[in-house]
Amino acid sequence: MKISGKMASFFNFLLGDSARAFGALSVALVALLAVVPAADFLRDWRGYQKRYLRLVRGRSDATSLTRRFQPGLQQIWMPELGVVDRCPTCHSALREASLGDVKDQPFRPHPPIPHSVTGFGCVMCHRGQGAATTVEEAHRSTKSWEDPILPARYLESSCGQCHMERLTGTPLLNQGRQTLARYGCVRCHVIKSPDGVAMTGTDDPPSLAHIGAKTTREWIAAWLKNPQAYASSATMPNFQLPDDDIRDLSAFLIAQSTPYLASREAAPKVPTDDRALKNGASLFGESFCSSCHAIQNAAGMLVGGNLGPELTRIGSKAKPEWLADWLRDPRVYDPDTQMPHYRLDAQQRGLLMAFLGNKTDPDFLGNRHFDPPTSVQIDHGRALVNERGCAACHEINGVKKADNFAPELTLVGSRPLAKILFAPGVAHTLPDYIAAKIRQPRSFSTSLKMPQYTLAPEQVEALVTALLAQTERAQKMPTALRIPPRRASDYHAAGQAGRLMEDLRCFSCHTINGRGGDMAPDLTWEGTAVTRPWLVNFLKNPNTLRPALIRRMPKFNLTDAEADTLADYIMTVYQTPAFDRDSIDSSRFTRADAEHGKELFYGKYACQSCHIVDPDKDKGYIGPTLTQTGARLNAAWVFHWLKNAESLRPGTLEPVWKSSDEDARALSAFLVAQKIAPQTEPAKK
Amino acid sequence: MSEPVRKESKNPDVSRRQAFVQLGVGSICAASAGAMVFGYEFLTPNVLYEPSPIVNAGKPDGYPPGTVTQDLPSGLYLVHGSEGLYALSAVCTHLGCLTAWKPELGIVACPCHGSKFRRDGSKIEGPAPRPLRWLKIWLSDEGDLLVDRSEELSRKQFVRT
Amino acid sequence: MSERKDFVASFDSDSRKTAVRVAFVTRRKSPHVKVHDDDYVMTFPEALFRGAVAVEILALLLVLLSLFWNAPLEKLADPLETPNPAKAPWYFLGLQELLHYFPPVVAGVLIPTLVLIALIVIPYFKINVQAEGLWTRNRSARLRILALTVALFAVFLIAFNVYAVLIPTLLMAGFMFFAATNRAASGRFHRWLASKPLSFWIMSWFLIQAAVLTLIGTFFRGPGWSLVMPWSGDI
Amino acid sequence: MADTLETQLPRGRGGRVWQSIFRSGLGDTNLRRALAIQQNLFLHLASVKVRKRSLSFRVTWFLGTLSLGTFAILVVTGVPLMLYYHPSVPQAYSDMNDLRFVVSAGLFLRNLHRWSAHSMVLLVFAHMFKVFYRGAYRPPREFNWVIGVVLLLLTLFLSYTGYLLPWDQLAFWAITVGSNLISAMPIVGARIRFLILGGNGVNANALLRFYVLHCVILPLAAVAFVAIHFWRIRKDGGLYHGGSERHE
Amino acid sequence: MNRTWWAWVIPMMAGVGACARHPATPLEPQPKAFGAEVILVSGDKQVAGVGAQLDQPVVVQVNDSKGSAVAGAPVRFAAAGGVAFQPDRGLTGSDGQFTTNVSLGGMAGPYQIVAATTDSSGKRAEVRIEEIAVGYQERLGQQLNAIHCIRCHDPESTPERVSNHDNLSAQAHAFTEGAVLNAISDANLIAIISHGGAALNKSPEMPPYGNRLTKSEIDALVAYIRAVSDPPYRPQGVFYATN
Repeated sequence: MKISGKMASFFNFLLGDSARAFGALSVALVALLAVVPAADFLRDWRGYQKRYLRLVRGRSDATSLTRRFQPGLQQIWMPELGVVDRCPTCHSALREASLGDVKDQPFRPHPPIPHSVTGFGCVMCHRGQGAATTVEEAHRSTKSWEDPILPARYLESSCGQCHMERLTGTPLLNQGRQTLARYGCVRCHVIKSPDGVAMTGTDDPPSLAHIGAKTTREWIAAWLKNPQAYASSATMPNFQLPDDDIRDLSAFLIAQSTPYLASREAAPKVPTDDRALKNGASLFGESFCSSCHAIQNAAGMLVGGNLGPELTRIGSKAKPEWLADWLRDPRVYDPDTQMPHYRLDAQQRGLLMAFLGNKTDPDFLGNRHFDPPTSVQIDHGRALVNERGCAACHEINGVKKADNFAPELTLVGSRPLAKILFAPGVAHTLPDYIAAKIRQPRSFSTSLKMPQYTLAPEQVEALVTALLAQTERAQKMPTALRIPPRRASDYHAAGQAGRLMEDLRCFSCHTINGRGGDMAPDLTWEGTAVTRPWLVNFLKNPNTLRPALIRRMPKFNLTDAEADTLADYIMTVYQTPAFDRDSIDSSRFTRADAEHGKELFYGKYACQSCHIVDPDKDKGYIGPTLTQTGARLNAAWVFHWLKNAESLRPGTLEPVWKSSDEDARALSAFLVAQKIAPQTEPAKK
Repeated sequence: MSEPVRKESKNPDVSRRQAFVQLGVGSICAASAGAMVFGYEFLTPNVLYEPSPIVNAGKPDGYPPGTVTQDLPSGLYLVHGSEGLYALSAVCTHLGCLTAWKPELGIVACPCHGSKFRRDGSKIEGPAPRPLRWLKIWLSDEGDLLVDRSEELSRKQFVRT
Repeated sequence: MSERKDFVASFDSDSRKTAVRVAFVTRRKSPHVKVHDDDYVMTFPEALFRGAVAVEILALLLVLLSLFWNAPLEKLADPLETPNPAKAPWYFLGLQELLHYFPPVVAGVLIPTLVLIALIVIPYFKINVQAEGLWTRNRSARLRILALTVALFAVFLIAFNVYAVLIPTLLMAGFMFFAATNRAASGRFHRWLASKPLSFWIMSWFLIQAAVLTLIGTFFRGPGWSLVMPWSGDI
Repeated sequence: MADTLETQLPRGRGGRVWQSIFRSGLGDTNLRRALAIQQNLFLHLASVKVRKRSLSFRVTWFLGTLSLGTFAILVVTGVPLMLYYHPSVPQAYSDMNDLRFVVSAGLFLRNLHRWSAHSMVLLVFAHMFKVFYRGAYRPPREFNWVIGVVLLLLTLFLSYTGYLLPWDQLAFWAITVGSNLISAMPIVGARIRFLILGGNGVNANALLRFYVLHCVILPLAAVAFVAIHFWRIRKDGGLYHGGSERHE
Repeated sequence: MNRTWWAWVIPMMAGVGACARHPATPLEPQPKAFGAEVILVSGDKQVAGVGAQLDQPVVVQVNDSKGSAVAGAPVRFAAAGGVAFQPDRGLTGSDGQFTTNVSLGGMAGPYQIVAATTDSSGKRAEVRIEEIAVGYQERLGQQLNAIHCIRCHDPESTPERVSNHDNLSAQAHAFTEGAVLNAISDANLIAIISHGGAALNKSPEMPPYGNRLTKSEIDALVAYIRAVSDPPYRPQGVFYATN
């Protein structure tokens, strides 16, 4: 009572009449207005700059650090990119490598990167709001800015905004882009790079036009139920179909299947005895089928390449008559397959069929059995094929590929959060949304069409990284700042040799003139490198050049004429313009040259650490065995190889020696003197 | 006139009110003065949207010996003289007009008031009080010529290639 | 200081019969007009200082508000992405709420135009100038008219499902009927209501209506203009 | 009280300089008090004397004064804000960010401008309702009520045109929705919208037009009408003082 | 007003969005048994990018005092610096082991993880596990290592890659051999990589890479070598900014 009375009289004193109120309120207003410059002076960034100066003070290079420190708001402005970056205002130590031991933000120095930190700005890579000078606005999602700092693990996605080609430094981005192509993502979703070209799939999904000739309805059903149960490495996703749908789909696919132009030749006799199985296995090995096809070994490990489908349970899938035709010439069934046309004779085919036909898994098919389909089932199957977009990947008779079947993902990396419906339990950030969507598409809605993929966590991370690179900024990037992808060339060799090379699918493994796979050496200048006799011999009977390699050149059983055609073409066409293969006459090498070369080989260059010249003494097996160099290579090639191997065969492991002319000459002399045909395999560990 | 007021001011209530009014008017004046000072702060831009003073002039190969190249957007002359490359500011030292290189005469002339300079920047004639400014020039790690337009050199400096 | 009311000045109720600006002295016999000089004060400093104090209080409040509450700023305008909900400034939200119920011609043009015209002509209509209680004359006839009007309007509103207008309207009508009841020993509130002219009722109805619609539009409308609770965080 | 108030004013202004500017000293006598009002360009719109009753808080709530006060704050904050604002797309939005993050006191000025604008709309509405319920629109003040309605409209337009200037989502869509209301008008609606926006949609032209309206045309109009409003208060018998009118 | 502590909290939160994605287990499982010690089974000394999940999960085992595995014993993982576990606690399985996926924090450098169990009396037993997060530069170095160096410098073979390490007369140092490599200065390492062994009177079996790799790539390799070194590399003395 007393206090309130006092208060009342106090207020009456202050505000009792207009003059006193005017005085009192004016003072109050001035006091309050004085807070405005004070608040301005106490902004976060000034506090950080003071802290930075305190941090620097105690260090041994304090003087130079303090001298380089620039007080006040710091701004990086890139009008051509529309980027305003004020991050260095608080991140004062970005360029101070001597503060490498500082672990607290905002004072950590930036690790070295191929770009100038201050010339490129921060938000180009890290996202966030560069214009902001408060912690919250700069780093997180706010009402005015949705794009928060990118989590460190997805940082490579930012490289992908300009760099469309593979970069050594961005493994995750490379893997993500490869996965997008390999897992058929881009067959449903359109993903365009900034130059307007849509990504294309590399997964080579098989045509289902003649599926009835290849396999049974039961297998189709079991496969649809769970593709990974058939082949753990299968890229086909699980569509999580109910059994009835699977029944109808398989009915439709068989019903739509047409016979293919099957061979009139009778199927080879398939031996069934154990010896045939064993011989089949060794033929499978000798033909280096496992360079492309994997088979699960007894320990459950996959052994072999992933270019072709896994063959662990092939016997449960392929009909024998189809397999016979396929082994004779795969092109008859599927003109587009990557599988080479092996020239196998009937007996060999029989052995392989015995081996492959034995690869069965009764558990996989179970005791599935279907009655002949009704037309209702087939119609339902057709509806399902359209609904699920099967034709986006597979060729199916009478079903056209749907356009815009799935949402375009060209700009998915800058999709506004407001437009996203998050599934329960998913953090409200773009990367988490994309990751959740890939991991379990149906958790967002059971009616979504997107199938369930079987991906390792790292693959999901890679995919998210690749998708996050699909931003508006990337699309609007000035052309001068864009590093376009190396587009696959559509090089074809000419004439008969060209047809032969297509038949043998050389480009599945070898790259020539920019087209082809990366499993085997680039052959663009192969004609300059090798001698014709060696080449002919190698084509007919490819022996081991690189002992450490697991994937090797298969033996196609070429005829003499075919080998000659190929060798002639390679020797005449695949010549480097850099030098003439006959420019060094090996007959002029003296014994002393070779002796000197030998010293260099074992001494200064220590070539034996990777190559073998003397099989009894040398052990290195990273590079090709050099025992037959004289028969294989010419002196000019060896000479230039020692100068700069990288320029002759991009991507080779050979170091760039830049040897002196004398050294290169001596080594060439020594190496072309090696003409022993190797018979003995080097001892393995 | 002030007589009655003085009398009244002996009334404590009145003098107090007077003090309050003076306080109020004083505060308003203080606020205005503060607003002036802070207005200066407000009017001073804290960040500038201006191109960087450091210009990348490209590779030295683009400037053959004996040539004068005017880089219009950056207001520079890149001169390859006998002693090497150097950079001159194209801004006239008189009143800041942009001068032009007259290849037929071999001089730099200012269109505004007729100042004329030699290719080393020294004054031939005209109202310009000083020769053209020599700017700091150096080669970057990538081999590009960089010119700092904000830094005038007191001594002549050349980049030799 | 001021004396008890000497007289009540009023205007003639029928402007066609009498000149407009004639005062009728209704309570006393003679129009004894007393204007004392001490009823006036000097504008300077009395009025000026009071005004200054009022503005300073306002300024204090606004500066405090500005120091601790930042003005909203959303993302850069994007013509391709409509935010949900897209709301007009708060003073138009009553209108936007009406748009939810009626076609744009009605809610966006007809109603604002009518309101504007009504506002402008207020001082030129006798019912507004008249200070007489609505129910002091022709009670039964006016009751019938009111009942009919309210009923018709209610049917119209129900047809359009405009409960946001219907409920305040019915409430207001309730008060009007309450004021119309003839109770001898009525309380102060009833007497006060009964003294209110028609213009008071119409304006109050408009004020309440505008306030209710604006509040609904501001605080209770979420994505897709659906009804949400203010604390649900969707507005 | 009235007799003593003038004595509270600071003195010492009898000098020639002061008199050269203000002519009359401040209120020692009623004459001087009257002259202080009469000889001031801004204050002379008001009458020299006011009824004591009309100053009581219960009568006025100072709503008119406060409306004018917010308008003054808006002018004082708006002009400096113009110095850091380019009415172009999308620069306008970056200017908002600069005001928020780098301009000294920019954030405060923007806040004050925004909240004052909202307050002004609220206060002007309140003023209108207060005038209505007080009956202050009655003759002879009819026309001043109409001016008041015009001022209400100007306030709304000022606020509305300012709403677009930040060029954020809030601004863009509020103006899009609002301007489409106009085109609902029969016959002329679409044409009027086209003229106001300077195009078929809310775009760079609309921003520039709204900027000019907001910073030049509407404020000038508001000043003119406010002047008329004040002048009419005086000419229509001074500030309304509530209760019954006493006729003089 | 000056909330400086956000400065490091926020980037870390951003760095490990994983934290937010996996809400903490609401209820801690009730232990069914208790062990005396916890030992590491697999998954230590892995190298991953900052913020990335380790390739292999970390597996620990709880043993009783006799050294035999205990099923149903409580295990709890903890680490500083924004390391995320999925899950971070639970009970050992029937084999007495507990497996968790680990995502490292957003900062390059070594991380220490503590796996702990309690015995019936509430006494704590723990094991410390080291993992390494690599930043951009180290990551690039890791890639280059996988292409050019690993065949000779890593004595372990994998199904995809046969090691050449034992075929050399001078044994190449594995990059984890901190005891040897930490003593070599950055400049010397760069010189050896650039010019090869022969030029520096070391084993000529080390070829020169100066013509094949750029300066920044060699820097990246050195950064990687430093990152994986065991014991961890501590730079000597003060070094100054290079730009």
